[in-house]
Amino acid sequence: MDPRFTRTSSQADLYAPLRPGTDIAFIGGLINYALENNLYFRDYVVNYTNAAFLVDEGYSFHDGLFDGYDPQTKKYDGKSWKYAMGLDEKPLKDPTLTHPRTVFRLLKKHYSRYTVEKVCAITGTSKEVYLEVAKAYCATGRPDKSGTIMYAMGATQHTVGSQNVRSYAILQLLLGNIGVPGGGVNALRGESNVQGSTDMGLLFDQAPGYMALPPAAPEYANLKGYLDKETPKAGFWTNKPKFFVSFLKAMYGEAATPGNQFGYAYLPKRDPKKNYSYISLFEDMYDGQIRGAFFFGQNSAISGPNSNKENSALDKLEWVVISDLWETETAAFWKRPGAKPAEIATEVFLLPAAASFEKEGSITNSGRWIQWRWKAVNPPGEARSDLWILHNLHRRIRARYAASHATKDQPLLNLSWQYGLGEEPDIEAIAREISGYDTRTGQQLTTFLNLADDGTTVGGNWILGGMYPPEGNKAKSRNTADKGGIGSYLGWAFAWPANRRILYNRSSADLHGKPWSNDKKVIWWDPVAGDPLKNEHGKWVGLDVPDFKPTVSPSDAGGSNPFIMRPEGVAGLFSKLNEGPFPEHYEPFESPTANSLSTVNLNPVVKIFKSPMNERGDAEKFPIVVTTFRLSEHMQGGGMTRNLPWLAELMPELFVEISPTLAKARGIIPGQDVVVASARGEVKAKALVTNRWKPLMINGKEVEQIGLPWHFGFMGIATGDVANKLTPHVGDGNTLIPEYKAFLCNIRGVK
Amino acid sequence: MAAVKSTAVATKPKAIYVDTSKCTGCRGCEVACKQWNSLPADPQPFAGSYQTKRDFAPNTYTFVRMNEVATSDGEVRWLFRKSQCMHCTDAACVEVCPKNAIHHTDYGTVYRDADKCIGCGYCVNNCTFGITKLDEVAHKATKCNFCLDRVEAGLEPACAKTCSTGAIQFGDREQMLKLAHQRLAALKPGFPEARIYGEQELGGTGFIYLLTDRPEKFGLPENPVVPWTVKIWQHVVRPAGEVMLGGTVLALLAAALLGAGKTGKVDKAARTGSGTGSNEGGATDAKS
Amino acid sequence: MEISRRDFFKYSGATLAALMAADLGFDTTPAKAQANELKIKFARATPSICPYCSVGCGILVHARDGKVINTEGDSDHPINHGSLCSKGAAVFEVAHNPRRLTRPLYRAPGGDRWEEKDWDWVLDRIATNVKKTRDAGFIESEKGLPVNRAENIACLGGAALDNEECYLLYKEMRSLGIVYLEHQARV
Amino acid sequence: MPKAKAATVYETRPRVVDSMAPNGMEIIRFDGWARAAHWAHVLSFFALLVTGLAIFGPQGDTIARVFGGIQATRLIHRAAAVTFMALSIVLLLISAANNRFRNIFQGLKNLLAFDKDDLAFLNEFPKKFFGLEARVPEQGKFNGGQKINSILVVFGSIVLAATGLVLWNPKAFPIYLVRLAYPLHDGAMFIMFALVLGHMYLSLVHPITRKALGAMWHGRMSGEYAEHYHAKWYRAAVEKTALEKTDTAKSGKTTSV
Repeated sequence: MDPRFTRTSSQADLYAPLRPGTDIAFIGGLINYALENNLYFRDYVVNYTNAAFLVDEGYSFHDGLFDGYDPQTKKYDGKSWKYAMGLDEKPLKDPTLTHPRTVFRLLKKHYSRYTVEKVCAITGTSKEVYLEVAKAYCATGRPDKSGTIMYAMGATQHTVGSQNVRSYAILQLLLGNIGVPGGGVNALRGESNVQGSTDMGLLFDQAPGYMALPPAAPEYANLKGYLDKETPKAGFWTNKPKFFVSFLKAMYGEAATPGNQFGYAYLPKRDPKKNYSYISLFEDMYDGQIRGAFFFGQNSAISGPNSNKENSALDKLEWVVISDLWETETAAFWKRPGAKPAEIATEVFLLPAAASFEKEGSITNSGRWIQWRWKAVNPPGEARSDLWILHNLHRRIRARYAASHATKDQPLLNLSWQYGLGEEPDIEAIAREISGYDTRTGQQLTTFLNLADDGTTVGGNWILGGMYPPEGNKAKSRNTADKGGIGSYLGWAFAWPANRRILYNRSSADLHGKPWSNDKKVIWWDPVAGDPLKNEHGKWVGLDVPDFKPTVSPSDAGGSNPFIMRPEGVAGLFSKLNEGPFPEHYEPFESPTANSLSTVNLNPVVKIFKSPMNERGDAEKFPIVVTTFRLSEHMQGGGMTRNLPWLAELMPELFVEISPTLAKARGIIPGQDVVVASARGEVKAKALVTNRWKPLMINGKEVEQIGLPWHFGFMGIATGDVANKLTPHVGDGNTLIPEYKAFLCNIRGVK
Repeated sequence: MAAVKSTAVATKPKAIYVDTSKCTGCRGCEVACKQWNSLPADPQPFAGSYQTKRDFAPNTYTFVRMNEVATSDGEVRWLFRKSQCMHCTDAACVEVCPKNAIHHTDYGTVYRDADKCIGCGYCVNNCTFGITKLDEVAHKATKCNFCLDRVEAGLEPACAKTCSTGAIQFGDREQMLKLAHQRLAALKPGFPEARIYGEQELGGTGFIYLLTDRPEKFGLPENPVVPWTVKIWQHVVRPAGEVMLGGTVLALLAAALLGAGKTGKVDKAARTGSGTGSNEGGATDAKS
Repeated sequence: MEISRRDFFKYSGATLAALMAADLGFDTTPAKAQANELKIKFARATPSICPYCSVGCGILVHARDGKVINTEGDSDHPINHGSLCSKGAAVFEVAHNPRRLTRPLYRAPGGDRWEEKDWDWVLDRIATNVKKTRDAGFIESEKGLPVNRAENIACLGGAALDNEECYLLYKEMRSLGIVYLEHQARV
Repeated sequence: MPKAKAATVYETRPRVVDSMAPNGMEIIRFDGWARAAHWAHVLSFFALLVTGLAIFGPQGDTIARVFGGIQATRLIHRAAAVTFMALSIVLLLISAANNRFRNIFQGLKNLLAFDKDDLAFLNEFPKKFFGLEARVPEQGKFNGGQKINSILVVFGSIVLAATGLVLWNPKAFPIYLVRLAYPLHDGAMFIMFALVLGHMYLSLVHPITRKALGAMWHGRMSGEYAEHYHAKWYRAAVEKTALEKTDTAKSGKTTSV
């Protein structure tokens, strides 16, 4: 399903067009279809999800809003989004799923509003095609079938992005498609190591391993406060103290002692009231708050939303350091079309970086495989790896503070940096530190389970624990055997956590530990296996590393709780996000129509920036829906592809895909120059008139749609206008990921 | 000149099987071909569609044709076909090449030998599919040579190796045909017009296509033949010309020997004049 | 211009012989294909992973005398079994590309062009700027609680950096107190 | 032999010249322009033929080496083609201007006018050619064989030139025309080649006809040969000269070739 008929769609058995920004309606309809037609996998849903849990009486949903919404703060209090507890302080359950306040009933009631007619009116998909999709996909609810949902930024880059993905999770849980081969909710992420960079916590509120960076708030004043607040009472995350202390030991080494809470105070504490995410960062840069900036291999001038504003923000900087392989638009913002270099006082440093095969190191793909990259040749000229740049920059900055005894400089001076004395840092030492070792013996740990919270272990990133055991860096292993033929390839590289290839694979077996079906087996309970010396009477075995405590039998306590990371051990059909426990369809920030499911048009918790250059377009002036997309021949901001002749010749310049009816209406002929305008900017492109695009009937009105690739910019061989001049500075309710994929524009031919 | 071309009979016939029902037009094959053969890019302006290449060029041996085709029920189908030299058995280029620079290999493919090619362009103008191009600078005809160096080293051709959807496969010819027929049987219900192209055409081509629709929808002629002018040229005009030439020379030799007895003087007896010129020969005559 | 009969025989005989030889198609040169030498025959193949999307396809980089001479898919790799899309197949042009940056560049405030600098100069200058800016905007504590943050420096990137590089970046930037730490995962 | 100053001679009515020829008489067969045209064509034709053969087949490479490589050979082929075509046009114009155009059509008419003598010649001469007895009728200035030869040469040259131009830049012509040009060009080449071989044999080797070579060298043919092999033409020439002798006697000019 895709607003565009893409090259992948050309080989699909079934293609369903939908209006950008209506994924929740589309998937909500499938959820309803699966429930109405009893196609869900009942045993899986009852035992492995919180369907049978009863919800607190306070929960309610009416006309697009859940309970506890405060219009002033635009936030929910979420007080009653929790299970109803019995006298034994345990959640009340009704496995028969008949009680009206079971999660199952509430889910069924919530999505009963997503009838096929209503959904097709919102998404614009034809009923016949929609029913074919519903029938085909919901058929995977049988035990011996599985279906996978693959998605990319088309699902996430919306004001309801997080809930989009949540709706995939709910559908997959109802159909029993989580934890089984050929199942899952799989992101096709766009950068070679975006998974690794996210794992390493390069986000404002993160510490490596998906642990929160403490904010500046009383309850986080000290380490104990942080651990009490952040460590759940049940589930695997109860080990967080071991992971967090080991992280602090990795940060501050010798200077991290039980006495000073392992250097907890040294960690920067962000202002809880402030949001430092991508859009706010550029808003604050535009306001002059940010004086200096680093860009490591990121071309924000092209890939960031509302690029006119973001470029103007760059002008305000005192200094900026860019490390990249090419002179990108971000590096050349001071000479961008229309800029006056003389009036831009920014000091710009452009550092030549090494390419992937000109340096050593590991990267993590979307499947969590950490693979090693060997160095084939030296970088050209004086280019250096980012490792070299970071290492040598740190040593110089630290040298400047060497004489200081000020407390504000202690975080820097106490940072542990044991990567050799030479210019080239010892990358194996870094990998060992990340994976974790025992400070007493210097011995590499074999698993993150051996991490301790008493300062005796170092673990830079607990989820990579066990990647570098004593015998060597498992990221380098290249055994191509695939036991069982489900593509787990346990001997190839290392997957976090603990080399598990399919997460929550315990749910591929039933309550007795027997696979639901032979076709879909991953792990199963073998009562005979196990080491009698350790009085193990049975073990989980199979084609993948069990994502479960190996010796806990199905009948033991918690033996049938596959979702080990969640306190209740079962999956969350009902699960709290900022906009509520169930995904609800809301219209995008700029929409051609009102929300026909409720009177709430825009996601109620979305942050609206009331700052300059953030105008909001309306359907009168901008009647056409537009989505941005990527090409297989170009990559992100285009630096790595628009400078390559072989790729520049395949996609030489910016074009816009429009339907023949729209072309006729605007008098546009194929190949002609056109201007696409939104409330925030204008972009010139070539017209690609194609009948792969058709207007859709939305709530009874015909709406035209167009598509714009966003790789192009004024540098490189293949150049073109920056499509992101059009996109808004508005983001998702939870992650603030910008809404690139659905906004409004108008189009006119250029004579 | 040679009436009979020295065509090596394919002892180890290979083929590349292109399944258009799997190709997603990612054009990895275009780039891999340029990478292996070190061919520079030849940029063309945006031409109103994803397919920026309109035709082959001296440094473009292959490109993916992308045709948007409207179907009867108002939907649209996007047909992709990787196009390149077809490596025909009944190859016009092999027949017309005056320097024997293009010939069949043991694998049944058509190989253009750069050393012997003089860039005369005979193959360029007579190729059944109009694929071969002329590099006027290097005076060489250019076309896909089936990655012969890779194939001989036991490797797959670059395009077959890089194809991520498995649309392009390389192997022994009858194995590839077997795959094609299996796939055709599977596709026939959904695609009535599906067919195999290249099994029989032109005596069988090195590239075998599994087309999901009629050939012209993919930019291929329904039944390709070597141009009749090539046949006339190579199998009528040339042999006849050589025979005539040989005949003339023999006739002159015979006349010289038989006529040796005549004295140099004007033959008084035949006062009525014997004239000159054979039926083909002729005395000098100025253009009037 | 008398040409004796004998001369005539000599000349025409010679041309006849040549014609006859050509006639019968005795192609004197061998027809076997002399494919040129396999260019990667003596090269060292280094396994790497494609720098583009996050599927993580394996690429073999063939190099000889320190220069990349060929890049193609890694047939042993379980994800792509040797195949590569159009971007992966073009990695060779990342190695050989005159547009690659090879020297540190510096643009002075208000300037209209790049100046080439050496590493020592740029790293020193950046370190000076970092210290000046950090010291100017550092917030050591708030309401009596240590916060140790610098809100006037931001760091963006890098989803294309290795894990080890991301780890050093994290340690380096957090130790300076940076909270504006973001990258492509958010966009 | 005194150097004959070219007189304005009506091609079709040759003049008789006093000379020391054996029977004391010669007839002007071809004037200067005609001879110049012929020999120029011989040169460019042979250049075309030989360089063409260099391309024609694998064995041509040895020829190509003589011209400094195949590409030089192809260049020479093109240069010769240009001269060949240019010559034809230029000389056609000049000889036309010389003979005030009237003569051209007359010449062509003679060339193409086939009478019974020509046909008789065509089936008699081959026998004679191979030494058998044959009754060959009286012939005009050009016998049947020569007429056939001329036709084929003219027509062949035109086809070669036209198809050669097409082959020279194929992009400018529709593809089927280009593909047709190949067999035509080769076919015309074969015909012209055979013609030339025969023609050279008769004019250089054949014991009798080689005597007429002089006609294309210095332009004059012995009266005896003309009378014998071109009787009709010979008689016409003699009558014409007799008339002119009486005129010059009156005006006191000596007749000259």
